[in-house]
Amino acid sequence: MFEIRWHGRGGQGSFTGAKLLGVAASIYDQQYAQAFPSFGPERRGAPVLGFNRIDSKKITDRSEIDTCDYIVYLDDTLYDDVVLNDLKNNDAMILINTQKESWHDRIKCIDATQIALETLGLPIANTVMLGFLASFASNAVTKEACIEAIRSSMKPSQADKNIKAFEIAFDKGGNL
Amino acid sequence: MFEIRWHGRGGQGSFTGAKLLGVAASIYDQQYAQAFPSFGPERRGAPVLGFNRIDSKKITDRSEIDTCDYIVYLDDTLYDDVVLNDLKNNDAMILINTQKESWHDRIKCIDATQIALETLGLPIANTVMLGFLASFASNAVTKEACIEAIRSSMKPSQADKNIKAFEIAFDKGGNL
Amino acid sequence: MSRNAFLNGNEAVAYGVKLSRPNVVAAYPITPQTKAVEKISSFVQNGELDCEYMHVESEHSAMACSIGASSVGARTFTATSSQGLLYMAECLPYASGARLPIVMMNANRSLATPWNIYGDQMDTMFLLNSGWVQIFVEDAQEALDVTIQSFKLAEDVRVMAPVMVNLDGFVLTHTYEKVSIPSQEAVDQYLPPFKPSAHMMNDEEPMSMCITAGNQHNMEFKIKQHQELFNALHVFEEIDHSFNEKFGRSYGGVLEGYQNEDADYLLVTTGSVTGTARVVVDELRSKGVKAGIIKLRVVRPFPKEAMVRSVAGAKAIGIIDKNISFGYEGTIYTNVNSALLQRGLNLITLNFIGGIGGRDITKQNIEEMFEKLSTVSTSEAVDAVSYYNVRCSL
Amino acid sequence: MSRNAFLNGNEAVAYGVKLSRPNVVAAYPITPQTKAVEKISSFVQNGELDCEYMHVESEHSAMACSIGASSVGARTFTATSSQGLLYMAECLPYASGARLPIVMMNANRSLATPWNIYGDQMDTMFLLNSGWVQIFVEDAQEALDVTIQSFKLAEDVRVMAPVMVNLDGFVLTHTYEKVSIPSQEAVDQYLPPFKPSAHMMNDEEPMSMCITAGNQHNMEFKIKQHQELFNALHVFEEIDHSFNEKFGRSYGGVLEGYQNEDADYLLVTTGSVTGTARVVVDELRSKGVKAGIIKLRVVRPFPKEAMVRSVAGAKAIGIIDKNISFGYEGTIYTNVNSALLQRGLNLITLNFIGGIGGRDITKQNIEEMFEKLSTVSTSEAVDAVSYYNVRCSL
Amino acid sequence: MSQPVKINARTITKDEYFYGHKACGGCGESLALRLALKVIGEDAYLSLPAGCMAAVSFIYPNMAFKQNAIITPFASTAAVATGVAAGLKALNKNKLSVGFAGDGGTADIGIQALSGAIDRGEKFIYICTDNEAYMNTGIQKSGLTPFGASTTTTPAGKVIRGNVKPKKNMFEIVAAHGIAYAATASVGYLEDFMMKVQKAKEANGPAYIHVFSPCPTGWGHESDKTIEIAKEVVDNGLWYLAEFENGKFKLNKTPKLDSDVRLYLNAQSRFKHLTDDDIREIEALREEKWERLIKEWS
Amino acid sequence: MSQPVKINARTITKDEYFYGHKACGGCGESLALRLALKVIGEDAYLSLPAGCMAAVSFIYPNMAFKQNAIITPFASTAAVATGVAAGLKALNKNKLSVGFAGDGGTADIGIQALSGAIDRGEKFIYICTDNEAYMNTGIQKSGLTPFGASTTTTPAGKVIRGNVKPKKNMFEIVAAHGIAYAATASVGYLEDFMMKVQKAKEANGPAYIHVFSPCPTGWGHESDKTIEIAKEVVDNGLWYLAEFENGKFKLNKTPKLDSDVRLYLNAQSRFKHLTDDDIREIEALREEKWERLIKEWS
Amino acid sequence: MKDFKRVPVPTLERLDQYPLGSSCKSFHITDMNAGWRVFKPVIDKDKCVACYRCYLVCPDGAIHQSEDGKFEIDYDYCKGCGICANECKVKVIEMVKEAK
Amino acid sequence: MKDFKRVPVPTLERLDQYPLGSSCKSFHITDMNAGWRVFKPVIDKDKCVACYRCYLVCPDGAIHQSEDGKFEIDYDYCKGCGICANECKVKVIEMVKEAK
Ligand SMILES: Cc1ncc(C[n+]2csc(CCOP(=O)(O)OP(=O)(O)O)c2C)c(N)n1
Ligand SMILES: Cc1ncc(C[n+]2csc(CCOP(=O)(O)OP(=O)(O)O)c2C)c(N)n1
Ligand code: SF4
Ligand code: SF4
Ligand code: SF4
Ligand code: SF4
Ligand code: SF4
Ligand code: SF4
Ligand SMILES: [Mg+2]
Ligand SMILES: [Mg+2]
Repeated sequence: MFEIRWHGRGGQGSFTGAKLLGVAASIYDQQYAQAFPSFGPERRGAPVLGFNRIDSKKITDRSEIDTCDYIVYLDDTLYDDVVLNDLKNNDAMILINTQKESWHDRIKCIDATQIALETLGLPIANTVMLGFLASFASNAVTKEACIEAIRSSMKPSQADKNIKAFEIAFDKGGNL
Repeated sequence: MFEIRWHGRGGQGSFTGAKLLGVAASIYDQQYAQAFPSFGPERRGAPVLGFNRIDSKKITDRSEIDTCDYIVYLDDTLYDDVVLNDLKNNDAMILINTQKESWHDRIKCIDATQIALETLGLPIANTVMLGFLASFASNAVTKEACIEAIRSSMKPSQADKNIKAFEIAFDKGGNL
Repeated sequence: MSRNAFLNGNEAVAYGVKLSRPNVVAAYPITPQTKAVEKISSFVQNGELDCEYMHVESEHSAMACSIGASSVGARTFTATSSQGLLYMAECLPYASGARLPIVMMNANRSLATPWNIYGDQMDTMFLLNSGWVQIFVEDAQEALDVTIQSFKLAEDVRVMAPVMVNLDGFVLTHTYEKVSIPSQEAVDQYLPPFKPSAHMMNDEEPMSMCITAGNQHNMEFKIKQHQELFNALHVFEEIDHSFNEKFGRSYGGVLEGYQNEDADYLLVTTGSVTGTARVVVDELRSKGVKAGIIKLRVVRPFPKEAMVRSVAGAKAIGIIDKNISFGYEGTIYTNVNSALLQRGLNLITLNFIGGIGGRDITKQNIEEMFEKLSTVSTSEAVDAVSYYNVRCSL
Repeated sequence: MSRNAFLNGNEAVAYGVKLSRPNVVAAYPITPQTKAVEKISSFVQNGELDCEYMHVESEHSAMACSIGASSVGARTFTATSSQGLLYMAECLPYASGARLPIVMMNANRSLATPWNIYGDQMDTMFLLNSGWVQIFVEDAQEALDVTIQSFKLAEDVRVMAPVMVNLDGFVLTHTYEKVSIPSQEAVDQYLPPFKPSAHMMNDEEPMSMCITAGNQHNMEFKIKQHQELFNALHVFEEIDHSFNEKFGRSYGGVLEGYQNEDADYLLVTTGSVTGTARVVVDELRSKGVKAGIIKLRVVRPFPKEAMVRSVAGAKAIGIIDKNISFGYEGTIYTNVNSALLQRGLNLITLNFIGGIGGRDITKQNIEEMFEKLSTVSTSEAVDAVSYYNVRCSL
Repeated sequence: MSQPVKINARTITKDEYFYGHKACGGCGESLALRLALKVIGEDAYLSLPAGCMAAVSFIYPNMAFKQNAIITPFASTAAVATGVAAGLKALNKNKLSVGFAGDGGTADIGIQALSGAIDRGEKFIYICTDNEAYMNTGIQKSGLTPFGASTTTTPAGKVIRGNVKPKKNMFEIVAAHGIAYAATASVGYLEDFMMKVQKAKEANGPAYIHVFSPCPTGWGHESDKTIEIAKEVVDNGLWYLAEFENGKFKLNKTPKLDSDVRLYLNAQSRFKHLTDDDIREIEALREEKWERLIKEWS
Repeated sequence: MSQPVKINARTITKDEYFYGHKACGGCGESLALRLALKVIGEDAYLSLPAGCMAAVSFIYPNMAFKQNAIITPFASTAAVATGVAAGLKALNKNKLSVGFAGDGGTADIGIQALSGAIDRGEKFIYICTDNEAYMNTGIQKSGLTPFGASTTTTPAGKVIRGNVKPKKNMFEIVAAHGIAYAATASVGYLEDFMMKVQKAKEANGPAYIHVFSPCPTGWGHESDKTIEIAKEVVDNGLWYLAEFENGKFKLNKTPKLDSDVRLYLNAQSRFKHLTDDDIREIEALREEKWERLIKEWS
Repeated sequence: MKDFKRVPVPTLERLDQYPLGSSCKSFHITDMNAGWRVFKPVIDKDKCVACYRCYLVCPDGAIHQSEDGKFEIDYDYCKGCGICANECKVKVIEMVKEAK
Repeated sequence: MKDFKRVPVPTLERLDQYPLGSSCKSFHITDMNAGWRVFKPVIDKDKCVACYRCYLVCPDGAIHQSEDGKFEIDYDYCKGCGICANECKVKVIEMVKEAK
């Protein structure tokens, strides 16, 4: 079972990232997945969370996710070093959208906003971060499934651009 | 325990009669009494019932009253011979406001409307029937208590007339 | 000095309210509660009671106005019944969560559909989870006394919870009997003006009320409310004592046992049917049958310990329910059974459902119940739930 | 042909509704139900579902409109949650007394005050006396399937009662998972259009509905409703079978036992917590602990016989309540205890209260519950009610 | 709109659709219902909330309506009626849904459902039978109880003498919703009332009629004076006959504003405590109202 | 009424009474609240129903109001507010009770309590912050959602494209109650709004203000355009500034009725699906409305 | 013309004889209201001018026109309110005291 | 002028430390909103003409006039909506991208 947490800000599409991952794993990889948001009274701009569980067996666990295999940040201003404690094991890692270089061996960095701006023309980095994640989490989800998930969730013109963004990030991750 | 039923028509004041009797027995005779109406969706003009229980001991029974010591009719058009079956014992009796003569040994008749018109100027016969009842039911309530009850429940001018009406009927009953 | 008057249950409550000097009354008319609010408004229009009487446009607003008034520390009363009680349902846990000491009279009446204005207890039983203290009274005197006591109970710092006083529709609300009305001075001594609690809105330290508590905090708020509601049990016992000292009337606290000490067969009753059952128990006792009654006065908080203690010696208990939880059984039956199971009491309990939609429960019915209890104690092959005074074959 | 989709519980219900082809949908938005009605309205605005969608101004009207629509024989759906459910409370026994086969989704959510939008089951438990069939589902697939089944159940001539489908707020309503969506053809075969019942208003023989039945008749109407509601138990079992035959999914009827056959320690669960408990039971079983689950699917009518049968062999049972009846205990606990007492089952039962106001119930919590059950079976000195995942000392 | 047939006692159906009910003798509401139903016809589906008319007409096993009819929750006349309409529409039945409610059920507890139903814009008719108090429960003040009237919750007491609030203006509130058709009426002018019901039937959307309906029991007048009183109140201008159509108001009848309101008030015991000052206030309110009405609506 | 002080940014108190709330950046409602409270003052008792403003301001343990404040049941703003007023009065406290509710909480589920409260006639202020949908629950259609707008329950679908119903006329509905003071306002004209709040404060009975309050999240406009949009909607006549005082209506501002409504509509994604026909319909509705307003109110 | 027949009170000996739900056939009239009257209206048919007024104004619909054009009262349902008598312009309806 | 002090989050170790009822002191501000911003407004104080406009229009009340008459932003509570910058007639407020 893989457990993943997404950090973003209301309006940034982090939960869409989690949903795409869920679609990829469950519908196109024929596995099982959950995707669920955190939800609070704070409004657009406030920090929000999204979660995934992925497994080859049916998932019935409905409790909250504490420790994770992957933690994804769509916005580096949200990051705080204490989350390193939330990682499950030695393979687990944190993926951050930032212009900075990694400052910890469990942290992988990518300037996803830049990639998004270049490929989509918008600073919406969720598909980029999905690509980056997929490059590491190959046991959890396949690249192909992610691409199918993106394709099935958007208008074709949008999908093409997002798949491109996804692939750039996927390759970046593979080369780290 | 005395159990009494009043028959009238919505608007004729039969339940006021029952209340006066209750006040008399419980407040002025220092006994215990209940007075309760029947209540239905039918409107003014429709037949209604009122009930009394009177006892020297505290009354806790809350069930309906089936058989009675006295049954009082404020309007003879409501009377039907089957109610003879609702009388408790040989002392029990039915008191009817009517111009007719009694047609049964358990039935006592009085032209209460006539008395009311003469004394009150109105065809409201409840205090008359109370007087008639009190003349028979001396074990249940005293004449004095009834008079006090009437006095305490009305404006003095009204009370005087009603007491007069009461007394005429009380005397009529005593002379039967 | 107290004085006697011939009052029905509605009027008795109205006198209890008047003597308690509420600051605000907000109520909406509904049969069979109307005479209570009519009497109160006549007190107000006659200048005998100095309070804000709000002619609201619905029961939801009756309770919402009560919440508003109580939240600034005003002593607040309202009254309703049946459809009205359910129409304000949303506001009931609202008020109890806010710990507002509102007192409400409920005239127990059947729920539509079919429509019916007569008394049964389905309305109140619908609301057992509302966080309100729920008290049932047996006669007009108890209605008056408990109304006064309810303000004291609701406003006690250990309780600080809304209280519902339940009167059986018609059988209590419309039946006149002799009632002793205490003097205003005595009640003023017994129930001084309410000193608003610090959690209410006030000028000195402004408060935010009926706030949000997310999943980080909510559970603790609710457990606190739950645990403190239990205080109503012993505070009500205290109040029963202090009221008795002052006014010379005691009702036995959260429940009253009648001939229960040595009873083999016990009936658990709520409200007015208790009185009828007393008559039957007296008769049975005179015939040597060891029958008794547990009159359950407080249904929430549920007096589990007192109940278990009072019935422990019996051979069989019958629970009279003037309600049905559709698709299960009478609600008080369920509640009592749970208490017994938890204490490992191996008692036989039977559910006697009657009085639905105003159907009479006769003395003969109650005799039959005791009869059934005495047979079941030797045979187990009976149906747990039975109905009384049904007019057709089932 | 069915197809897989990644849906949350709200959307799953919306698909279930669409496939059931209701004639009228009347609903009012409230978190966490909104996505269900939004999805349904998008089906309507896109022409994918041909029905009258009523934008009502409140939940009381949502249910009143549903009553109106259903009373002329229209297949009718509505959805609500929490405050909304209580705001329509008056209309619930109204509809059930009228025997209207309305289907309603309820997103289980905490009740104010304090306000809280997260899931617990206090809202539904408030309404156990409403005469509605109350079903809890565990995941999005079950939510979709039970929505379709609910129309079949509600409209069955033996039942003819409104049905409430309960989904834990957020945990089910907002969690996406893989769901198989049946084809419209298959559902059309399984659930043909509703043939209005003769007791509804119609052109051939005009009817008067929601009438008055005085104290002469009312009790019999209510007993009839009560007795016939019990039919929902076996009809739901039938439906579970026929659905399984058609769609290949069964959920076990009124309750599902999981590892319960030989279990020493059983947990009674409702809704989503069942899934988490399954994980724990699997673990415990792998360690040799005989743990099991009774997933209570239908809470009204209460499956007394099935419950008693399923737990009879256990040493101790724990009942998880995501609700508190303030001043007593968890409501399901009360209900289960009553069943056990009536059957003379001398079992130890404990009440595990958790998940209030959206508080997580963790796997460790559930382990602790089983742990507690295994100790209590040898010792009686425990408190019957305990709370899980509380963030302060009590 | 089709060419209007003159509607009167001779042209309406001879069939009765409301019979054997248990209303008080001389009940104005029951007369309004009886005649409205004759205009509306046998096919309509009726919704009535709790209130006198429902209470006296659905007493199992004695059903007084010929049409399909349903009692609604007290707050829900318009919601149930539009639910019925939606159901009928969805089932492709071209029938009319009609709600009848009292003043309390309309102006107080039912106003939200009514407002929502009008706002949804689907066709139905709503008729408010206004007897100026909660009669079914025993004459309590409603939002439509007029200034001065004594009711059981606004008795003529020692410090407050009767109801101190004026009547809520339901007709204009409804009109402000931009309703397709609205009208006021009185059982004192029955042909006018029936004509308005006919217009409501033909309206292209929600329609509302507010009909003044004396209640001998609640108002304390002789049961044979119902019509007289309902006519007098229009003639003296304490009530008015008006319509709202195509977004415009229209007055149907000009009263005698100098007439003595005592003729009306003294016939009813609910006004018997009024002082000369109170009566002057009532006359002042009348004057104020008509000044505005005449200016704005004629 | 006392001599009105000119109310503007310089004369209002510098104290903040609404701070640290969790509304979206650029939220029009929160601006309306903030400024209204500065006029109303520190002493008032506030009642807010469920809705964005309550949701973002009472999140334990973070309380954003300085005043006494209570969240009310969603349907109950005016009932709780008048209950508060009655309680304060009974306790001899001379304080002001003020209700704030959204469009949904006012025109839909709260209209009954509001109607009842106005009818009771006791002094309190009610401010409706109108963002034209149920925002707190995620942008569902309310009775005040304008024609054409796409919401989550009236999405721009294939057969029904957005909301097909016009906006309910709350201002006139409230005025028809004969309220002491009512006004419309917009956060595009803040001084006007504050002046009206001051008038409401001085009114001799219930007062109602309906303030147009853009919602960047729900309307899909940039968060910095809130005021611009709220000004444009007044300037182009799709919304209006008016008052109802002493029983009379008064227009405060005449719009440019020939202006292009696209400037307003195109700034918001909720209107992006509108066709030219839709826009013509919106313009036609504007024309129709103003014809009446100018005729009747000026 | 009253197109209904009074029907007998239903037999209710078993639960299944009770209605399903809270429903009943419409116009299911089992009852009379005759007993409500204290006075009863009597039309002097000879003087009646058949103006329809009494028929129109009766809240109980208890007056109908018979074959011969004259107006008749259904005393099973007339409550004796007196409106017809009061409204008859030619004053040919008299209210007479009921007697048993 | 903001006359409040941010208060610490209350200690909640025992049930009796929780509020009675669903109440809390008003203006009990425990939180900041700084983290919500993506852009932050920066006032060029030298060019500011102290017109009060930005202060008036800020939905968060995050702008106040300081002693020297100039306008200042409380960045603990500014959400970066940009209204102030958009409404400043002399355009002296600039929105600058936040950086961690
Ligand atoms: C929710 C609810 N509250 C109160 C009642 C009680 N009730 C029934 S009818 C009625 C009065 C009806 O008054 P109105 O609408 O004016 O009709 P009328 O009886 O005068 O014809 C009341 C208060 C109820 N049935 N339901
Ligand atoms: C009885 C009830 N029904 C539904 C809700 C859910 N609800 C809470 S706020 C809200 C929408 C509020 O909309 P509006 O009044 O316009 O205020 P806004 O959020 O737009 O400021 C809804 C539907 C509720 N809290 N209570
Ligand atoms: S009380 Fe009035 S409205 Fe009700 S039935 Fe009698 S006369 Fe008609
Ligand atoms: S959603 Fe709209 S109304 Fe709600 S806080 Fe955000 S901007 Fe304000
Ligand atoms: S007396 Fe009344 S009920 Fe009888 S016929 Fe005349 S109008 Fe009708
Ligand atoms: S009102 Fe008189 S004249 Fe006219 S039909 Fe009736 S009885 Fe004849
Ligand atoms: S950016 Fe927005 S929140 Fe920040 S100071 Fe400017 S107006 Fe206020
Ligand atoms: S709006 Fe601009 S000029 Fe005016 S005070 Fe603010 S920064 Fe200064
Ligand atoms: Mg009325
Ligand atoms: Mg809104």
